[in-house]
Amino acid sequence: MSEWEPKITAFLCNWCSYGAADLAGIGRMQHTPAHRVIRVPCSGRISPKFILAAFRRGVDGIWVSG
Amino acid sequence: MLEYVGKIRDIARRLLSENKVDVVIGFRQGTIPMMSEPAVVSRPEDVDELYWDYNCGINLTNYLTKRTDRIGVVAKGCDSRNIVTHIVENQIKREQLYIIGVPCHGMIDRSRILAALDGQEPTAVVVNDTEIVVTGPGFERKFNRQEYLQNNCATCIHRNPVVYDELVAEKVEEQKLDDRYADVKKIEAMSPDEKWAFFDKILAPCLRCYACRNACPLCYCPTCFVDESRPQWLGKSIDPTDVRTFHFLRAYHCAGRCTDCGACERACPVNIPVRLLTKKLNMDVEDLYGFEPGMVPDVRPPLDVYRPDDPGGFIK
Amino acid sequence: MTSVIIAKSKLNDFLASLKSGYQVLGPVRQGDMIAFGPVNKAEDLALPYSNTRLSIKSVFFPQSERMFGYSLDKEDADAGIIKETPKEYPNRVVLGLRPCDAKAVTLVDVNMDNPQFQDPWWVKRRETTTLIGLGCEHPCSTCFCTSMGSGPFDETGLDVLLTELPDAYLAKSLTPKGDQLLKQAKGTDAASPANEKTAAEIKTKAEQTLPQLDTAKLKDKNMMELFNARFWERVQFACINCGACTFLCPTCWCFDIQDEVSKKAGDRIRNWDSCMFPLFTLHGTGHNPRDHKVQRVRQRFMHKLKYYIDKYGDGPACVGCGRCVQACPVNIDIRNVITLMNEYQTSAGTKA
Amino acid sequence: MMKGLLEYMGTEPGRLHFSWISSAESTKFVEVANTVAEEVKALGPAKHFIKEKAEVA
Repeated sequence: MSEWEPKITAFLCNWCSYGAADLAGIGRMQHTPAHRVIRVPCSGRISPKFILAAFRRGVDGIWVSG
Repeated sequence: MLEYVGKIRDIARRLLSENKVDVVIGFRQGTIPMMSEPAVVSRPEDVDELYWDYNCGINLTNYLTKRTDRIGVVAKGCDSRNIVTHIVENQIKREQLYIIGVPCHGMIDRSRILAALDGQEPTAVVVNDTEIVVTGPGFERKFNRQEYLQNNCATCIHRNPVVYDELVAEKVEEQKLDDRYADVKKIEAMSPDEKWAFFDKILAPCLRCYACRNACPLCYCPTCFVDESRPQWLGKSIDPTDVRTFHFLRAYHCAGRCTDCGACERACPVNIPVRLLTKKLNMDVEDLYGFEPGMVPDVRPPLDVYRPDDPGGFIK
Repeated sequence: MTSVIIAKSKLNDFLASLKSGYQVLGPVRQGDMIAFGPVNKAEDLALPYSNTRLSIKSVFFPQSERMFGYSLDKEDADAGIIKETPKEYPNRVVLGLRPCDAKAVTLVDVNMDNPQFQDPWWVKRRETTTLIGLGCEHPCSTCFCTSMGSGPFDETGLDVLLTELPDAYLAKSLTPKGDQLLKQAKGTDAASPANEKTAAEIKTKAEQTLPQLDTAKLKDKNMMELFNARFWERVQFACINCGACTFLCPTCWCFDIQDEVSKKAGDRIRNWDSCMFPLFTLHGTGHNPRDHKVQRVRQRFMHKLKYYIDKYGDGPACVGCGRCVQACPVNIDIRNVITLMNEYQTSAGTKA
Repeated sequence: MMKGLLEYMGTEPGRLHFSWISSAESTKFVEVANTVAEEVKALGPAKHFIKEKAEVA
């Protein structure tokens, strides 16, 4: 690995951002591979505990998207 | 505040003998200086157990949760605000309560006085209008009362109960303060690394005894997140990351609900200023939502409702 | 057993000679508390002091301790095999602990080191640690050690007892371990009968300042009737079920064992636990035999003041250090509970 | 609020991001994904709040 790449946990809403990610894929758009996506039924499902749990396991960043 | 004692006992006696309430919850005089014990009285002949002084910093709302009887409760400003929070959160019904309101002069800070005494042991503590007179074997020390109030009392702007059925005395004048959040802002001005180191230092003595959590009237969940095992969110050792996770989430669960009653800080056996965390959230709730918890019984707390004008600056 | 004098001016010589053979721990200042920490010179000691906030037990039984470790890495030949975590047991001296703490250690020995079970870490730490107690000339107002079978100059559990004289410490060795330590130590002079006399006077005077609680009747109470006594309702009301009392208590020994896995390695860790927590007795089925606060509060007092006495014919499992009285956020005072229990009328007969 | 407290306790701003993207906004998704990654990358690896082997005796 030449350059350090961050690990980012992305909590994506099934109906919004996850759909957008899907559409981006269909459209063959290029974007960063840094995100590890976790699909949630709604971004309202996110509890502060999830965010801390992710940080505690050593991710470099977290992205919550509705 | 000693003059309140007679009045509190009179009211309690009347309520119990007229069968207006089943029990009265108040304080009993402590067995050591600068302490008092929450107490429940159910017979008119026992009301002389009730007491009130400058050491009643524990929040009595904590003892109301999910009770089903009719209760007379002695409440200072912060207690009354937590009673409101309890009513909003359906932990108690207003009709069950007869609130004996106590206009409060602020509680004295036992831990700071003990620290200032540096190992000398007080045997008697008398508080007058301006001074706290501490005596012990071979010494007498005087402390300025205002300076040695609990920090939350020194920055309190709701000393009078916000709900009550009866007051034990005339309302006291509320404090006018320039900046209640000076300590929080001092921390905010630090760099991330400094902040991290600062909190590492203040959380280092934590024993995970959960006195801060259990003294808090807001913490009534049947199972706390620290006790959950599927999944287990954090370890149970005194590993610094686990300790920090606990304190972070404990504070966060109080966001928009905390009345800064100071019971958590008072309860801590190792003097951790845990209020620095909840106070930051209080400040943010005030800034972002213009909300003060426990003031009005029919308004849901801001993190409990969605409004179109909620601040959304943090969303991309 | 020998007695020697350590002049306060020679305390540093004494310490220096101890340090050549031992790690020296003692009461040192940590923030606004006093705790057991490393002592390098006499000035490090937070003297005079009343007592440490936390008891001596963490010196033998740390709040969190790694017991075993294991690897979960499939490549590792030892994967899945649990191994004892190696530990060091240097020779240590605890200088200046209070006699009540030393007495408490002997009460915990009953659980940690008995013919049936020996806790290896406790036993090894006990073997390699020498306890030099410092008698209490001025006991605290919350102390009640003489009522609990201990005292401000109690010798139980100690290897050496120090008595503070005006410009020196009288050191009396109580065990072969203590004898050996004093023989090798520097900065000591022979004690005179006059010194011993002064020390005895100080001891008597200190003992007289302490209150006397009657505990004699606890032994003969009917356990079930005491268990069902109505006063528990009143005692428990204020309790918020935090663990402050149990964590500060020198005789509370309960612990919980947890596995913590991080990436491909795991640890089995034991942590102090408290009978005040609902989780302490929660079963896997979801049933909790001590589901209510009153049961947990009663357990703490009954264990210390009744079950221990009945089971071991000794005790009570309290040394009267007064820490829980000082630290309880809601002022539940064990002294009052002792009196309530002792005075409670039960029918005759010892055990239920 | 949560971001506020995390930053107050010493986590760098820029580790936690929130956004709102409709399922039709694939371009916005790509944009935000890249910005988030860049910001986190600029901060370097996370130092805090990571639970490794417990730091106990």
